[in-house]
Amino acid sequence: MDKLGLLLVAAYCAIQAIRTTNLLLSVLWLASVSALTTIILFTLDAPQAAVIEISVGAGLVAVLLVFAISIAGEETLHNHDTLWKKMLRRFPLITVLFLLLWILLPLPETQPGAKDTATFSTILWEDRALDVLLQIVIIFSAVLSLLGLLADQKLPAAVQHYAAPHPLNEAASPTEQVAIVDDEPILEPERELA
Amino acid sequence: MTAWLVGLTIGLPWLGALIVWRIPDHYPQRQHGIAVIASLLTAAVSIGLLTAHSTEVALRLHIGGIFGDFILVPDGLGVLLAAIAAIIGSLTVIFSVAYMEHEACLNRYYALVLIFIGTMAGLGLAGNLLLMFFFWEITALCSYALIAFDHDNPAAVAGGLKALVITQLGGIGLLIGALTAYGRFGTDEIAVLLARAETLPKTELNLIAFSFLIAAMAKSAQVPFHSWLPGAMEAPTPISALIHAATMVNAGVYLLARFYPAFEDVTGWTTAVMTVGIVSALMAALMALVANDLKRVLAYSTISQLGYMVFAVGAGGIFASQFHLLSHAVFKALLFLGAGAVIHSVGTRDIRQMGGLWRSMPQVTIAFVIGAMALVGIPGMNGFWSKELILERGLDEASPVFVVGLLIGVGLTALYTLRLVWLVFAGTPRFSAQVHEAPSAMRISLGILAVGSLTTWLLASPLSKMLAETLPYHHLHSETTRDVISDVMAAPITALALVCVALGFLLWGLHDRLGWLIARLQLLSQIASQDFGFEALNRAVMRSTSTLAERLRSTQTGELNWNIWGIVAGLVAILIYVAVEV
Amino acid sequence: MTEDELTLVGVGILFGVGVYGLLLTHHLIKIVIALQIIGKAVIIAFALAGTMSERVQLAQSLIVTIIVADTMVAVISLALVIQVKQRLGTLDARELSNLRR
Amino acid sequence: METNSVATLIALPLALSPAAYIVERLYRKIHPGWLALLILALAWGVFGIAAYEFDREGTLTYRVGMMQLQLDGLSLFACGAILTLGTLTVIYSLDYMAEEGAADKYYALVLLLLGTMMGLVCTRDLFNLWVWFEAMAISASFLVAFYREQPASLEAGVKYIVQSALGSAFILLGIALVLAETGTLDLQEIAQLNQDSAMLWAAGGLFIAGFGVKMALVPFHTWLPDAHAQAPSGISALLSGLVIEVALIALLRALTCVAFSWGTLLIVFGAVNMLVGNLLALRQTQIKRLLAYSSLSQMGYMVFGIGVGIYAQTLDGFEGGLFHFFNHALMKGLAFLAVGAFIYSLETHQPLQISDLRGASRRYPYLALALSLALLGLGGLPPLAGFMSKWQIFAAGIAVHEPLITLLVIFAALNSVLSLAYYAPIINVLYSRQVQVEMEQGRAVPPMMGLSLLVLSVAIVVIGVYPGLLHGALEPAARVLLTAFGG
Repeated sequence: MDKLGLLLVAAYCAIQAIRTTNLLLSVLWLASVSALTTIILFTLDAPQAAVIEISVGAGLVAVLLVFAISIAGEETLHNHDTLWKKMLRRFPLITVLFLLLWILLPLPETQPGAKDTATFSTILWEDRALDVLLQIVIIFSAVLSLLGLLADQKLPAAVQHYAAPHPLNEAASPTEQVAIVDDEPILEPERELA
Repeated sequence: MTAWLVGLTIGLPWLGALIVWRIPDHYPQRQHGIAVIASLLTAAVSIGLLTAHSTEVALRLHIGGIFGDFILVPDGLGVLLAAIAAIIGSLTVIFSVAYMEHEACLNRYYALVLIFIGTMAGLGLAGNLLLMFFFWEITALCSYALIAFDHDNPAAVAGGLKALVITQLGGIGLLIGALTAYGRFGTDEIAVLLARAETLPKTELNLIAFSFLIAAMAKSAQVPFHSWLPGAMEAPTPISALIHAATMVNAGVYLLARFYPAFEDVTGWTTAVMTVGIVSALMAALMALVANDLKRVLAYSTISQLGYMVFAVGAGGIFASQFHLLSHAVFKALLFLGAGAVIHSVGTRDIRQMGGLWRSMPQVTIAFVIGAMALVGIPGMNGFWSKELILERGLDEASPVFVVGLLIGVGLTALYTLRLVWLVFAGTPRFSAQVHEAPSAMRISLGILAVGSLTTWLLASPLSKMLAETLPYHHLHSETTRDVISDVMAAPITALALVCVALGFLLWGLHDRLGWLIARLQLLSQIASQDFGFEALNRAVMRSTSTLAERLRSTQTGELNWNIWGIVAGLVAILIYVAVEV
Repeated sequence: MTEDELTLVGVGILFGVGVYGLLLTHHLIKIVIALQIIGKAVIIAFALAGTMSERVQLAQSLIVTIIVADTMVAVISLALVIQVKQRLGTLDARELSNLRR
Repeated sequence: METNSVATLIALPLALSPAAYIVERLYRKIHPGWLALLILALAWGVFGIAAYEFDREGTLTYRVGMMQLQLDGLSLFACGAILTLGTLTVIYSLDYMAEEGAADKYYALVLLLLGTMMGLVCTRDLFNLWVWFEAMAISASFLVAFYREQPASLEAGVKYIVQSALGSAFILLGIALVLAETGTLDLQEIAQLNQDSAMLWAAGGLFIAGFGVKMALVPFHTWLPDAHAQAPSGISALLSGLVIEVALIALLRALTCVAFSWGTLLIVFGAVNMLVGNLLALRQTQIKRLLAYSSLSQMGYMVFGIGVGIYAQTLDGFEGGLFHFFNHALMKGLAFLAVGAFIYSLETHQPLQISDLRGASRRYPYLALALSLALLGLGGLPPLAGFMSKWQIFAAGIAVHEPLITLLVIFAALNSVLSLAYYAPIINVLYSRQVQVEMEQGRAVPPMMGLSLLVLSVAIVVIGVYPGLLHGALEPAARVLLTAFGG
């Protein structure tokens, strides 16, 4: 019953996280969902998972979100050039650091479950070594993607106005599929970035 | 030896196609030359194949798994089709040397024609259903590519697409039938289907019989699947002669004839086949009567003649149908090539803008008239003998209604043919272009075909013997040409048919004085000129499909949240299904 | 209903809230937050599955992997979101709908 | 048999992908693409050894802790398909991506993508299956949004990652249900327990929905046209030709542990996919988007075939579905690569419209032929590969001898005809005699691109004429599925 109660509270926090208009508040609500998750994991006899959840889920993810909000959550980009560029470069680095942290975390051992053949760390590091190896693959490809996405590259000369809907491919008659000739350019340059 | 002949009949033109495709447009002479050589060689091989006909499997290629073996059998029906394809094919290629002069992309044109010739031969010779379907579809593909050969002409593109889609729709019939047979027998050999058809469950045999009928109707342009054939007239005229008159459209008749023994006892099948034939013959004849496009008239007449052949199969006249198939292939190819010569020099296809051509192109006129006489069934022409055989068969086997229909058809044929010949060649010219006699390459083809129209009926005995010898399930008995002549001469219906022909001619002769009758028939003529509404039906189907597509496209809004709605809805649907199942 | 099943219902509710978030929010960062909420629900589901089948330790080791993968997804999506903001100047998912039809 | 070759096969591209990333920094002269090609060549060698061992010993296994990698007929077949299209794509990319930046990341991620796909088809552990799946999704995400300077790519990337994350959450929930119910994650152990409970049914439903997102089952498909159309063409080929099909195999693996009668549901999904995919493609004017939509309908044929296999316990259904998997990989790969070659030659930055290809055959006869072959093959015309696999699928359907299935086969065949209504006009445009000005000024197709296009074109024709060629590989693969689904 207590778990259900906790879950309902978590669900309430989750709704708040989604409904609130303030992004930072939203992240805080998410962090509280994470904290409640941790408690539920404890009550479900999964303390190690709980620790990781609180460190990664409530910690790292929340930090990342705040980062992202500080970079992207504001309306204009003009005044933050130097600041966000600095932060941007550290973004992957910080991610990796946090991940290393949990790997190195000393975790308390608990008794195996009734049908478990081994303890947590044996299962994780030996029985399911493949999963762990794959985590490395996942982290590696994520880091590559991050580097790719956030690489310090020349921004296009103009931030392009993208919101206006455009009849990209309106109907043509079926037998002769002729493309519509676009008179107006799809992307209109709107303002220059200094 | 037979294996070689079979392999070469299919392989030679394909090899030629490969070579000619590699020759760029700068060397038109080489393109023409290689195409002519390849097609002539094929024709020669196919004549050899005619003599090597047998019931035995000539080539067997093991494919494995569900695909079984690919089998080629040079039996009577098969070698006839292969020989027609190869011989008429070579004549059209020769004709094309003149007709397609100065055209671009000749390498593609000849490659496709040669691929078609090989494929058509393969279709006839295929001994298992998968291979048959395989060739069946490739002929449709070639037909599409050649109709749309002028890819800048929207009418050609639309016509090609229409031909492709409708014959493919029919192809589904062949597919379903073939697979049903395979599902029961575990093999798709045609001989097995013919031998063990009675052992099939009744519903499945019905399914096979009627789906093959649909396939045949689509391929042979029978009503209501006929509307692609007039559209196909956008193709270069030699293509119309080869594919849309002499060979590919025969595939449907061939299919029905080949499987007749298996389906003959299916309730209602023979009646359905005869009905399809008669209805097509009559409706197409009416449409030919009111059409003004030279090639379209011929296309409708092809539908009508194919209707006769389909009817003949339904009436059990396998020999009669194949005999008429042979005659028709020759005289219709002649007519189309003649029309091609006319169009080539006049520059229009509208018969209202022709007239008086006999003065400027007498040789073409003679050839065309010979073809027209064969089409009408003037005694002595090949079309006469084969058509009379069909009529005789109808009189013996079918109900009087059908016979009356057949006779009306004969009269209508005479009427529209005379109208066509009259408008094109007689009277005074209604055009301004300078017209010359056709070039020699064209005249060679026309001459050979004209001689053929006069003489191929002499082949009745060998043809009948070949069919009787190699088709064990059809229980045919061999007839000599003499038998055919005496049969036809003795049959009362021959006289009736000739009377109908005479009536048809008379109607055209009197058409100036029959204004009141024509006025009465205005409505009918209007309906006929609009394709009896089938064209509108096609268009409606097309329009509704594209409307549906457009509606569906608007569900792809591109909004992330909407997409998530889709995912959630899908999950809910699955879970509801699961809940019901549990 | 046993307690485990009740908890499972609770997990379902939390999952549902996350999906609700995906359905209704247009803000890209909040969409990432909604994905995180779904991730939490899944984690609890695994812990619960562990207790139900008496394989808690196994479940724990799975949860570790899930957390890592979920975090990586969050990282990449946030990076994409930042790019979107930089290049398109918006964080509204509704405006990211030029690829349609 | 216990052997290292399985592990080596999978580990090679994964372990060496960092090398592809880093190599350019160490030695300027070594291009990461060539290194990737070398790695794939090594993988081919290992694959050859594994295939030889499989041929002699049957299923190969490799134990990592308590988990096993297992190379059975199905995974061998799938690895073959993955390596084939993967290698050709890398060869193609050597020229195609030469002018784009980020070659290091591109090739490293392609290797990761290929490696994770091979791992995915080899795993025997339900949870591990998901981890591979997630790794595959993550390594594809950057590739989807590769042209990050283009707004459309970012949009596609966002949709891709969010929707696939939701799908993978569904899968996880399903796995949790299976774990709760059975207490184990080994696929074969679960299958042997042979339990039947509502929880497992629900898990199966969640699997179909979850993997359905990646497989682009309608209505989970909405991300696909965006992602496949926006990615670099080589990646489009991989995504359309492999990723969605591998997701299908993953679904089947997952469903083996809840092996109830999923046949009906899959058949229905297959039928819906065919129709919706075709209708969505019918009026499309952007060629890559059109191809992406056609993937939906092709996926429909595969799912239909496999659904029939499950429903009626016929080997032919499975074999047909897998055969179509392979053929579709080749045909769709060829189609995307050929379109990519046009994009490369025309140096266009706008989405390529069908009308942009007007008269392409005059300037690029071979390229136009290759694209035509791919399209006609997709439309199911002989003598091309797509025809034969469709034939097999239909044959399996008819052989069930049930009127409803027969009707669905007719429906599927009608859809094949419908698809010609959008493939054929493209061919008409290609062979038009009027030539676009841009087309005449286009640059030549580089040799590496030409090579991979040639190989694919030839393969399509050869398989179309001699479909028995693959029977030896397909039969064991289909048998694995037949056994797994209780035949």
